[in-house]
Amino acid sequence: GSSESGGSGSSGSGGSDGGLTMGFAQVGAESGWRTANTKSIQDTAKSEGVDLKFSDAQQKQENQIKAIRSYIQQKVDVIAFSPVVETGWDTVLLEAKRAKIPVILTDRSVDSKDDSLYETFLGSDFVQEGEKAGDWLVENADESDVDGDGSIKVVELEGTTGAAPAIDRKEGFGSKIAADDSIEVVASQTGDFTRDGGKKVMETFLKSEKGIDVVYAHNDDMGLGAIEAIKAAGMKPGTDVKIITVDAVKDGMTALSKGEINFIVECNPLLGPQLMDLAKKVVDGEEVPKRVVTEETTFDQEQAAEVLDQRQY
Amino acid sequence: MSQTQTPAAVGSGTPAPTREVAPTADRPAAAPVVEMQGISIAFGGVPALDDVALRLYPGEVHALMGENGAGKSTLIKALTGVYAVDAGTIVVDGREESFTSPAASQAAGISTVYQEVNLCTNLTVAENMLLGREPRRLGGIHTRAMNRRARATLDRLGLDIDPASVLGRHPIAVQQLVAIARAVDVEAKVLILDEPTSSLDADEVARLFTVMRTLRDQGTAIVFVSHFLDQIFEISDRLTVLRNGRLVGERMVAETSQLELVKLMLGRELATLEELDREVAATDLVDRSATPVLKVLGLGRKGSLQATDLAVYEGEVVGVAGLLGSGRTELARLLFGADTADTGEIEVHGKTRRFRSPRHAIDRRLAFSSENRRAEGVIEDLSVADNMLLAMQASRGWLRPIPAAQRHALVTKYVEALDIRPANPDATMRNLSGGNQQKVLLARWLLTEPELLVLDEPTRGIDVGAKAQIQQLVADLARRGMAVVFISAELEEVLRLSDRLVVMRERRKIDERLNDDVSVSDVLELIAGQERPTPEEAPRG
Amino acid sequence: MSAATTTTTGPTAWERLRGWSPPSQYLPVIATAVVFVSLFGVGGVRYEGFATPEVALNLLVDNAFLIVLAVGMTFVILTGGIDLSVGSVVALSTMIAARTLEAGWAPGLAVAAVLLTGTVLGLLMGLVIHYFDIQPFIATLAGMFLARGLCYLIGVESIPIRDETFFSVAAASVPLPGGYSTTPTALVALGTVVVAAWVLHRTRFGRTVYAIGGSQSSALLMGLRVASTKVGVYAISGFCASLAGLLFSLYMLSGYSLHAVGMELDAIAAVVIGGTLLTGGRGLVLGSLLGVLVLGTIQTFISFDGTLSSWWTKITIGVLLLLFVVVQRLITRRQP
Amino acid sequence: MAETPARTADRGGRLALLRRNPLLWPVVALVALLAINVVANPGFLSLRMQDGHLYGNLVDIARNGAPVLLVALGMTLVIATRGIDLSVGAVAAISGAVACVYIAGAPDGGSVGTAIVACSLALATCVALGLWNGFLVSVLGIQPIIATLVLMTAGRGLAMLVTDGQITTVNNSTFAGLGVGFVATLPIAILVALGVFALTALVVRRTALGMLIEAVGINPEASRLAGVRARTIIWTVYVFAALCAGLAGLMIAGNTSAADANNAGLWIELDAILAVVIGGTSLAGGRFSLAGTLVGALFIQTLATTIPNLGIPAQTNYLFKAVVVILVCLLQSPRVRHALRVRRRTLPMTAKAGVA
Ligand SMILES: Nc1ncnc2c1ncn2[C@@H]1O[C@H](COP(=O)(O)OP(=O)(O)OP(=O)(O)O)[C@@H](O)[C@H]1O
Ligand SMILES: Nc1ncnc2c1ncn2[C@@H]1O[C@H](COP(=O)(O)OP(=O)(O)OP(=O)(O)O)[C@@H](O)[C@H]1O
Ligand SMILES: [Mg+2]
Ligand SMILES: [Mg+2]
Repeated sequence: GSSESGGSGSSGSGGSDGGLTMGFAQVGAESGWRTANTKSIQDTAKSEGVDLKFSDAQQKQENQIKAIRSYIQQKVDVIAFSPVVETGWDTVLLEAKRAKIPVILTDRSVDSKDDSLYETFLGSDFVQEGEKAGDWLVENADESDVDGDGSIKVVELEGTTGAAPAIDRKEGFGSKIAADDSIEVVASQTGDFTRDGGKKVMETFLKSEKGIDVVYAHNDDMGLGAIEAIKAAGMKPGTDVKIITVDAVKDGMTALSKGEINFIVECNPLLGPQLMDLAKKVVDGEEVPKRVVTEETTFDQEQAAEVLDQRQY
Repeated sequence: MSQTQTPAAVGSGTPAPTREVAPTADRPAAAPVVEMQGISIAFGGVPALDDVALRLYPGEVHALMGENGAGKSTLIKALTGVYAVDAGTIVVDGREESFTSPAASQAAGISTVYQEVNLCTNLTVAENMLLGREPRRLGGIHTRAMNRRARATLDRLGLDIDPASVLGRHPIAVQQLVAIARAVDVEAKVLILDEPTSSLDADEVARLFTVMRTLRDQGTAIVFVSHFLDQIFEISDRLTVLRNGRLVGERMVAETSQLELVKLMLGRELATLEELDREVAATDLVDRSATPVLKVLGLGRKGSLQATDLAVYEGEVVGVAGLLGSGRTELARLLFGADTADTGEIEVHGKTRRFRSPRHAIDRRLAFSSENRRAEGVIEDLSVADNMLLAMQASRGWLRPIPAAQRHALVTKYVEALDIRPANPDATMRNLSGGNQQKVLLARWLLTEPELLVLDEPTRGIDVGAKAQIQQLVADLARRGMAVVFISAELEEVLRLSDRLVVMRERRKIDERLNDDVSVSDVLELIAGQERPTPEEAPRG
Repeated sequence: MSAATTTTTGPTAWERLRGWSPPSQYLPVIATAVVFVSLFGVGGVRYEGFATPEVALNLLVDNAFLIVLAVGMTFVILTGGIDLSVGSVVALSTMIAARTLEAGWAPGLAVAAVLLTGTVLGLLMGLVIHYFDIQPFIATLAGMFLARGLCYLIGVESIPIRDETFFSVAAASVPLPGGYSTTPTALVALGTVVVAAWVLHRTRFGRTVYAIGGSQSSALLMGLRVASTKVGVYAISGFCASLAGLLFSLYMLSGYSLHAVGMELDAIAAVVIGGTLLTGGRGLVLGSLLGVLVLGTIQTFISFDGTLSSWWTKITIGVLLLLFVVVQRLITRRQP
Repeated sequence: MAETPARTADRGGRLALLRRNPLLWPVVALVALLAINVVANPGFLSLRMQDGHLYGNLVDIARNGAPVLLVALGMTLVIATRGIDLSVGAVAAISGAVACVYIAGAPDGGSVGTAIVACSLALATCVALGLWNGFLVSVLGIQPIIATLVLMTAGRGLAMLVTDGQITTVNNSTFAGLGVGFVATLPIAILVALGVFALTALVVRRTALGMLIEAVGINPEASRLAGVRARTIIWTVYVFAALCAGLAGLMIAGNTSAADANNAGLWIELDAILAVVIGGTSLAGGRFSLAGTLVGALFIQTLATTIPNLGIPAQTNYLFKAVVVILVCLLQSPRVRHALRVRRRTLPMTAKAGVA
């Protein structure tokens, strides 16, 4: 039910040089992934002649709401944002709808009963990412049992407590490994998506759990932290302990190609081109699918070595 | 005046025999309104009060006497619930009380002005006077009524202060008067004034006494603490003397001589005082043809001091007299670089200097002891030794700490020389009585071996014995060649000590003369002659 | 002739105006107001549609919770204390509101539960601070951890608020003359400011707050009710934090344990920008209101500009905060 | 094991002295925390040697606590002058960012020389930042919380500006050594932190600096009038705090061989302030205790280690922290101590009364 809202009514202050004005409310700049995402959007906007109003919410939902309300007042043509959390967007999206400004969600979705509040959601499928990680582990179960005791003990480094990617990646991963009785998550704790957090949590895991076979980290940064902890404990990451992560940022890919990580599920931050494309369609009143999943792949160690040079972020 | 009771035995530690009669003949038999018995308080094991008694009768002014640190303020705080007593009973109006807070004692009709002015400088004068009992209207404070009431009380004390002005903008003396006004404003059974006159001038003291007399005649019991013996004898009916935290005696004022009282307080003959009386300022010894230690030309600062000239010579004591707010403090601060001057020049030993901060002045061997001991003098949480050595250490620089042995020697020397009590260099400065704090501060400056010492009210709030010691010290220092600028509200003291006299009024110097037999009334005439600015009053060279 | 009369009357009026100087305690607030207005003016010149009543009204709407928070913080800071727990209490309030509403409580009951929790938390901190002589910074830091911990106990995921009443209040708009409109939350915030100003200036409690800030020992010796007042301001701050939490719930329509992280710093900054001294005893709630509006204007500024990289946002806020504090400091420096 | 009465009496006196020692409760709390850990995990205190390196929980606590200790050292002196420095976390981030960006851009990114230049550059930047804070506080007279709030806000932005928003990874073993390296069986981080601690203690207590700092903290105006260079001293402590924070930032960056502008040293200022307060230094300024800060920092880190070690769910760690912090502070509160002492003193007091 998105057909009418993108009509010509909203393009009043539209592009002077043919381009359109987009308000984008970013979550923040909390990780390498996020900055790559920001850069992609800004660069694409520039090259496509889109007048981009960008704001950084510093991980605070209220800042995002303020920014969106300000975009509504500025009468931009389209609003895009990556919600900090899933809930609590109904009123502000309703305001946007009343002002006839179409909204595109990127990267993360909102939890609203009324899906007419936004035009489309462009982003990765976090559950699927978790599933890909789980699938790989189930497939490679035999090699992953590094201590050969027949059971595969997994420790999980979770993302920020309550964040959608953390919840979904855990869920997806859990659903897949349930298929194999020998795989068991023996400990799981939040590392806040940071290297330091990953390292500290891994240090305690290494002390409190015996015979860890696999680390599953919700992002590369925590995985890289875990590598440091494993090295500090005198073990060899990727060999003595298998490591699976999500994201595929450059540092992660480098570690993967060096054999310190075993498998990475990609989560593509370069949403700029797809976003601008969608935005133009939406403003022109074209029909767009309600859900656009980012094209993403997975990497094992050989694949990483091949693509490493082309990785920009 | 016929008296009905016998004075307590001199020197004995026992309190006077109990009696049921009020002190003055024209107000017969009445029960005491306050009766404290066997009061003991110790701070960290050190007794400050030991078995002390105090009785107050309605309609008397009762002086509480004693040297610095004798325990006067502590006794008062025990009565008003600031300190809990370790032993003893307090009976107010026939009921035994144990106040747990000043609020409780206030509710019981005891109104107090504590020694250190305890008001809120961020609030207005009227608010300070009426905090906690503001007039209200429609459930809210009625500001206009509050200002009116404050104005009325201030008028009673003869004070011309805007009740709506912020207290902090007034000098400390005005603040003290406001504190008194606050205490007087309530119709209290007992009014306690702990050194209320220490920063007041004669005029203000007179007005305060008028109010005290009125209140006394209305039946209020008044406790009065002061180190000015004249004031004690002028206003009080009866007195209680403390020494070293013990009760020495309870006397009728009319039956006690000054000398006797001093003996009671000190527990010894007052040799020093008498000696000092013989001390005549050695005016002739000062060589005024030499280069002055310090010379200022046209020193001034907008809003606080008009351009002033002054020269101080080696071995000379220059006394500065003037009314409250006449600019004496401002002059001292400008001399020392505590404030920066807008105009004028400073020469030290004939060389032009600029003092942009006190440190520059200290480098040129100047020293300045501020009148505001608490805010600008003591470092409360540091030890006596650290406080004493602070200026010396600061001028040596942090990299050269004073060696422990030297430290010890210096501190011991000054603790002894100035008779600082407790004689413990490690005692925390906060716990010293006001007078002893002042002595530590003096020691701080003497340790820097200054050539010019600027003393702003160095004897404020100090007992007779200590005051004599300090005066003696100033005289000695001058004799040994130190130049001293001596500021005091007490004219006699200024006249006694100074070789030369500077008189200030309305923030400028109005007179300067050699002190050869200048009398108090001469000076009073000079500083009080505001009403008739006739030509003959113009400043003279 | 007429020219002569104008010249004689003119200067006197001008002179009176020039000679008039506001009471010193209002100077910082006036400075804040001046900066606020000039910020707004600069925005109006630079960006189209900036200096409009809508944007100004929006400032109130977008910052209603922060205004209430800053009001509570003003009480605490006026006594010379500080309350670091308010951000966490806001988060806790959203969690309690969301969870109780989810569990089917009546909205009134949920509101009461939120306000009670906040006030009691504040009260507890006040008691600890006063009776155990623990420094406010530390006691409220512990309070901050405690409230955050309670949030996690309630739930780690964000909980949507779908209650009809909340929803309709959140979406409601109050018409104003001239065709403008605002929200109930903004009115609640303004109401809080008015009530707080009245309490601070027209009640004994309020004057005691100032007295304690001026000198606690003096207030004690003057026989004022220091204990109850000191505990009271933390209870008030707790109450305001939970009220702000409710406004925040209405703004976000969700409860989340990571809401309002660091919001206490925003509140403190607003209070200080409003001219209240952190050492206590001086300041006005009106200043805090203006302080919040200044912070809000800065944000609006940045989103109207819309070209700043994410790090420039932080730097800009820092620089503006700095400019602000320095300018205000210079304006008020001449005062004693 | 019979003891002579004299010796027992002597011991009693020493006990009383101990009881009055301000370090008593922090140390007791630290020991208690360690004891709890031992109960939960009997091997907690064990140390082992591997490849000439010392490993074990205690070593980890000290190593992970090193940045907090460093920051807290600087914070102690700032707090002693009545100030507070909220910007240390941001300064740590900037320091790490500057070092990592320099190393990443250097032609020979792995060499010792590069690491040294990078660290010097980072520390020089921190000195500049400290000068800035000190300028705001001591010259412009802006309240410390606000003055440092400016850099706290802008600092992370600056760090991101330096790293261009990326997490900058480096590959330099010398640099990483600051965080993870070992010298003479002990982690370098511990040695550096203890070294700074010892040096600070020496400079502060063997010269007059400590006393002057306290004087300025207790009564700035009186100190100024006594000729103390109050402004210079205040300025210096902010520079020192920034320098310590910078060193901590280098450690944090070395620990993961990466500069994370957003998360490095996040909320470390709060931990540092807690450490200072637990160590018995009053936030009101004045007297300070560096040894207390050391104990406080170790306590904070042990607490952080204890929570996962006890298997307490991560959700409740804030609650745990709140309760422990309040408990420790209560034990230290003069009021509570007084109450405890009064109860103990009742007996001798009545005895004295009986004699009198
Ligand atoms: N809070 C305190 N802690 C420890 N010792 C104290 C405290 N207050 C007072 N003392 C000590 O108790 C003694 C009595 O002090 P008090 O202030 O009562 O003297 P005073 O007679 O009022 O002297 P002054 O004339 O100088 O004001 C002094 O030795 C002082 O050092
Ligand atoms: N009655 C008053 N009302 C308001 N301000 C006053 C009053 N008297 C003095 N002042 C202020 O006092 C300052 C000058 O007084 P200063 O302290 O130099 O006088 P002083 O002669 O040293 O008096 P003191 O006896 O207090 O030492 C001026 O700045 C003036 O504003
Ligand atoms: Mg006294
Ligand atoms: Mg004076």
